[in-house]
Amino acid sequence: MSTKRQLINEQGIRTDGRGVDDLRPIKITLGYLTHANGSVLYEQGKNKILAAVFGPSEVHPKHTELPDRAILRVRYRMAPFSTEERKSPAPTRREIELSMVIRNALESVVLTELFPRTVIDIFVEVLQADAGTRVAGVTAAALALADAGIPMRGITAGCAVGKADGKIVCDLNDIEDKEGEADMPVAYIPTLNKISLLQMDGLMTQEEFKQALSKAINSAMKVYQLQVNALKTKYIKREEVKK
Amino acid sequence: MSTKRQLINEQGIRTDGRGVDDLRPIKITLGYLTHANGSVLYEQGKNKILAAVFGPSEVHPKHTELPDRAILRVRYRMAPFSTEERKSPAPTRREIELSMVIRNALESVVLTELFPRTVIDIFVEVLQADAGTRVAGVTAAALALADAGIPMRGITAGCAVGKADGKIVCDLNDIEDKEGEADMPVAYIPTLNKISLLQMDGLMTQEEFKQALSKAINSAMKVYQLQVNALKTKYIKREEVKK
Amino acid sequence: MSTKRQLINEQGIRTDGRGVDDLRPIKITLGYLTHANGSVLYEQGKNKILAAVFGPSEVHPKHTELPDRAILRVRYRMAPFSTEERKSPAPTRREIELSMVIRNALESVVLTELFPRTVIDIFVEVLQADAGTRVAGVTAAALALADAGIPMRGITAGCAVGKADGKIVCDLNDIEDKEGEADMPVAYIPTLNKISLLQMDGLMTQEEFKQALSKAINSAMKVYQLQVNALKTKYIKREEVKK
Amino acid sequence: MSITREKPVVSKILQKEMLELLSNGVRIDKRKLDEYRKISYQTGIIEKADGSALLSLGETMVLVGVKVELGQPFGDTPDQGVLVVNAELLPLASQTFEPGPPDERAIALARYVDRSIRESNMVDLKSLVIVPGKVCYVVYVDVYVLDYGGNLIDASVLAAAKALENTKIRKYEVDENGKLTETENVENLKLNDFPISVTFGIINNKYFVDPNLEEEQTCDTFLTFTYTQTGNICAVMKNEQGLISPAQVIEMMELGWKKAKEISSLMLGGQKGNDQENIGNAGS
Amino acid sequence: MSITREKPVVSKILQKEMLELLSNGVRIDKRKLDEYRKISYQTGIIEKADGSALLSLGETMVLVGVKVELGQPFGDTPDQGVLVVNAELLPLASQTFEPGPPDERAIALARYVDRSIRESNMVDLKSLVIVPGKVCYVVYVDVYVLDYGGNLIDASVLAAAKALENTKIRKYEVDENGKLTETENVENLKLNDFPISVTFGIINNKYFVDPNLEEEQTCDTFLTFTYTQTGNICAVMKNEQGLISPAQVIEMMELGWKKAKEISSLMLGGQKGNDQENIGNAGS
Amino acid sequence: MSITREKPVVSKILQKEMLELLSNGVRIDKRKLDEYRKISYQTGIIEKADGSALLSLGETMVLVGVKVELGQPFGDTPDQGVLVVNAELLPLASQTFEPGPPDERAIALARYVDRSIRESNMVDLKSLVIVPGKVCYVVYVDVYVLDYGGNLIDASVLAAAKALENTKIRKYEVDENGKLTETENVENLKLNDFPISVTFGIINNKYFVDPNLEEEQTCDTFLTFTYTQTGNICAVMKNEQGLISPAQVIEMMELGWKKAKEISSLMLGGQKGNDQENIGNAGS
Repeated sequence: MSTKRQLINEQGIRTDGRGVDDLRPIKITLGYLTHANGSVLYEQGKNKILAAVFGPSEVHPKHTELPDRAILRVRYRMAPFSTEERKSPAPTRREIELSMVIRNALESVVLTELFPRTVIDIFVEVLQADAGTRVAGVTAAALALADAGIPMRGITAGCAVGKADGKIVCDLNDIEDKEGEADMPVAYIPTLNKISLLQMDGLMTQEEFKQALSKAINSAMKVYQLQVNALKTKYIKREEVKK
Repeated sequence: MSTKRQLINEQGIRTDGRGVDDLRPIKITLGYLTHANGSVLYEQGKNKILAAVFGPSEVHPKHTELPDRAILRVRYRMAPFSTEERKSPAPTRREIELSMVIRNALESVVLTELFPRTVIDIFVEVLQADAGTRVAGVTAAALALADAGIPMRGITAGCAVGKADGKIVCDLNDIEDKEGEADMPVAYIPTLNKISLLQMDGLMTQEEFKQALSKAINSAMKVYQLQVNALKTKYIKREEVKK
Repeated sequence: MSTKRQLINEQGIRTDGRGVDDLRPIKITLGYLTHANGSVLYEQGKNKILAAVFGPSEVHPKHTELPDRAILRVRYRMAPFSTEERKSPAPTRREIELSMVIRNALESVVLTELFPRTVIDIFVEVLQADAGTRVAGVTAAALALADAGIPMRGITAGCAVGKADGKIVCDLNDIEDKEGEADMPVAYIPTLNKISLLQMDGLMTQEEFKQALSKAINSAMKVYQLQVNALKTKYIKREEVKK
Repeated sequence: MSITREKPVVSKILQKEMLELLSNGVRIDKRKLDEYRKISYQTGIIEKADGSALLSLGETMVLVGVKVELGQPFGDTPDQGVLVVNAELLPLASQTFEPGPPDERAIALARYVDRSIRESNMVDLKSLVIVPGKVCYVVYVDVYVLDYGGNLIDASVLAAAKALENTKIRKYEVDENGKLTETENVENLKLNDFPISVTFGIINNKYFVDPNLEEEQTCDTFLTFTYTQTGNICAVMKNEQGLISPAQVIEMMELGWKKAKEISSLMLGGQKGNDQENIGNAGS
Repeated sequence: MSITREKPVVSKILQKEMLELLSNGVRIDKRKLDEYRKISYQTGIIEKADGSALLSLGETMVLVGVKVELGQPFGDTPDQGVLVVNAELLPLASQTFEPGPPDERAIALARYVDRSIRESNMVDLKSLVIVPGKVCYVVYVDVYVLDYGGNLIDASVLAAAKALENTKIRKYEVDENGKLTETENVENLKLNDFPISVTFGIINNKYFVDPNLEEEQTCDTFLTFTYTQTGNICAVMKNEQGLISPAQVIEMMELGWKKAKEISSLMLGGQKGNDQENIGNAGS
Repeated sequence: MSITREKPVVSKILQKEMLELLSNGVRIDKRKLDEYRKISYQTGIIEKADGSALLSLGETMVLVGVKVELGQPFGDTPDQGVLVVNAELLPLASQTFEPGPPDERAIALARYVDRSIRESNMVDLKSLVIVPGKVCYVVYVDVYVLDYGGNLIDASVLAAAKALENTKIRKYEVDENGKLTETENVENLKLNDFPISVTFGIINNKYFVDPNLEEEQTCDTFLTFTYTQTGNICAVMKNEQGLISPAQVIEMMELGWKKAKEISSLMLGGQKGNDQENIGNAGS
């Protein structure tokens, strides 16, 4: 990563007008799909992530089931039209890695032990990509799981932080991701004070890493508030319908 | 499709000397192979289609069998040397589509309910391609099924019609297929008066479409007569051998 | 194969200083790996072949097991960095053929009937290739099987012979393999006086073929002595440890 | 290999009800036999695509993104650009869609959308050549099925056509040495037509338009016509395994054109200068 | 991974009978130990191929099509054309052949046919260069196994050789700037030899030529020699899992040459000016 | 699809013992919580590679081979060479590794090694351009896991770095027309740094460095830091499914740097003019 243009001006304002700690606008549309058991369209900046959940369902082939808990199957994919250059529809190594990284982030929060011998399918489709899609994907998957009524130890909120023009900034946009000095996606469960996904690439001093982790957690808290509000609103609506 | 040269002359004669309603010469060699349960070499113009049938057989893997009927497995392939330019041996999207289209055409005529929990394999190998291979493939598959003694509701006869130099013509040859204005493959079961395969691409008025459908059925009737003759001849020969 | 430079000089000395019947230096390191049931690093000239054996183990999927004996699974692969030009990691047709050729060579010597319904896995990894890797692979696999304690009818020893500058030479090196007139890999079980692998390509008269076969067997005998010594040494060491 | 798939189980009671209603000319969702579900669409929602449209047809939802890149014309058509259509039946659209590379259903869908666009001459392929035989635009049409509620073909053809209508291409200047320079100018794709597809479901010799999911699982077979704006037919496909009588094919062709005109006025109605949501109902 | 395959079941009674007959020097189909089944062939039957041959050997039938295209020489052989051999064990040839990409048996077959042609120097690869290092003919040999009645190797090698003999190539003119122009001239491929392969089946230390299907399913192992017209050996392969004694290898090599000469006179007999059916019997 | 894998069974007794020992600050193999197993390496053992290193870390053994070829820079970085990292979990390294193309674990490993090398700026990619935008060196780093005894990441990062340090590239001369001529000169790759990765295993909120196989099978999760020589962090990855508290992340980051300095002095100690075996122990 090499800095090519100014990413933060003298007033501390970023290319898209945000301050260093500001998140991009987030929009959550729960129940976006009709046929999935749970679904959400999650928008953060220009990111458009569609996540959906099926299950718990019977496992095929049978021998992959586990006697004491549900297995998770996670697929993360980017649409061919989601990026500046068209992406080939064949899965890339990055998509295979991120499918695993997202599954790992969710395994410990889903109460899989309640559904032995079943599978829970989680699909994360990036319809438009604008940096931070893996953590946006975890955020969206957590919402889709909640929408599907799958019990979890807590709601996972993801946000990336990074380094641009030597400063730690929250929720990188596409330019900052490409031209900044470091990218650090984090997924966090506020009610447990635990991290379920942590990656970093780029260059940071140890001091910067500490600061980045702290800012990532603050950002995740903000995302979490929006998740909770969206779920509450839907729950209240349902309750009202029942009356 | 754009017309580049004259396909039908002033006397209504096509590039290969046929009139607009004439079929190309057809040759049927039943029992062409030794090891298949039923087989045929079907030649129509320069088309050389080898079709063979195995089964009903046990299904592997077991879980794909159906409790109330046989499943069909159909593979349509073109030999690398069957076309002007060598075709790569890897299956193309066209071959995958046509395998399905041929299977769909046969599913309703094979009495699959007589053979629950079994599979009937149908292989259509295009050794030389000269337009209309999918319907020639259905015609050949129907003969191979009959040769294998698989009970059917009726014999399926296929033929393509199309539009060349603005006229509806029967049994397109390669040049007409490439340079004509429309191609319409049809498979028809005369004894049921039913269509089991119908596709069209190109441009036709609705009036032309009606005319084309009617000519397709007439052409299929001619193919059907040849199928019946071939099957009778073989049956009579067998009977004579028995005496 | 066309001769481009002198491979054997007037004194009968080859490019690497050997006489026509000499083998390259051989080094056998049994038990090279910790986790495999049997393993060996086999070096012959610049060849570095790592072979390892797992099993007999349970078979997955179940339906591939045999009721009366163990099945063998053999994989021969060349590392991307093992050859002059980098080899793509995807398996080549040559690697697929040689996996089968090596399995065929081992099937008749392993006492598979002692282990019905199990699988024995044999992996041959060419870390550096220097001609004759398939027979070095068989030699190494036989050692790994012995190291794993799998009972065999005899120890298989492999060696290639070939033709260079019109002479039959033993244990071709890389230059002789590429520029010589013929290559003939042979695997031989001295205690049974039987051949389990035999291939040849190039041009030989029938007389030369006879001579080549005889030289191949002599070379295999030399390899066999080294195999037996290595196994004895390890066995004695084990016995000493027991005391 | 194309292999018989097990049909999804539809309850016998529902099936019986469906057939009884049909014989009275009514459908389980109260629609008439010739009535489409509600069609609505939004265009331009994927900013990173050169064109896009999200279309819903009842509970079916399809997103089509178009990307335009530079490439080389095919050897046999040096004076034409290239059109590539791909379709993905996303596993989140239905539990019956498997993850993995496009299966025969996805391939057949993509190839039918391709034929509808190509044979209607919708996209003016000749206008996509920059240097004949050397450089041209390659138009990638990616059909993304997001929600599967029956009648994917009509939803996909309409969404693809709408996305192409929404597509902008960047213009290039070519100097005398054949060197390309990107300009700031963007233009709409040059279009000649707007294909409309109409799909029929057929059960027990009864036919009706726009089958929904439950109808689709019960139908014997399907027949789709694609019409140009002038009423020509540019593509036809019978789908699935059942049989159809020739007479009914012609009836459907005629009824299809009636429906195509209705859909067409809906699809083309709000086009000019409006990339926003556009909701209509071709039914009744 | 190469994995042990279950052998097809041959009835114990048949197997016992086969072995008893063999020990008396006779075979289940009444042939002598050194007798081939009937060989017949037709060439030029695939008009769209540049060369083709359909060959049957008993109940085995192999179709080979040759296509010649323009391509680039390999970097290490700039002065040679390119030869590519591919084999397909079509699933309609035998219920034991699975549909799908070529498995290890098909690959080994293709590679043995390749070696037989290449090492015999049959095709004059140097004559296939048009512009050294830049343009050459690429000769694709596609071996299509239509019916599997045992001894695929001999049938495939012979059919491939016969198809190459039948192959015509279109000539090109190269101007001083290296530009190619297609001419109307076609020529035969330039050939230097005609390889003949002879396969032995071995059971209980007994060997015989040209195993049929039932023999093949019973054999311990197989050994194939390919001979040039002058009696040199250009390829050898032991197949399947059994063992052979060195002395028997030499016996088979010598008997093989005797049979190769017989097959050769059959294969080359009716060649000149005759692309029609040509039936012969190399047996007895 | 990424699918939950069944964890290898570790006996309950062993697991219980492991946890009891850990709560006393000891490990089942007697190591301290911050103690690495023995690290030893050999470089240059694959003569046909342009660089190589065989590294063992306890019972884990990784061979890395580097090949340098000519290729083309990527369009968006015309002034940089290309680095490609691939990893193979060889099935002979562990019965839990399946033969076949790299699975998600192998891909994640390769991508982490790639990030460690790339983000540390170890390889000076700008020095690998020969003709900007046209020709550059492509450096292939193939990580071959030979024996799997836990902590593949650290072993792979260290072996890859050591192999790159061992790598020689052949120099080319470029004339004014941009034509390349190979020279006899070989040079070392130009390196800017030497990344060191440190992996922690975490069980029941206890963490320790360099998990061995049994520990790895019992751990809740893992965290890896890669450090540059000056103590910057250039890559981080949490692996597997468990959770970590933010405070512990920072503790591990700090302890990791302490260990990285120890490993670094071992890895760089015997470098100059010595391509032979080099055994050391970063533990204690």
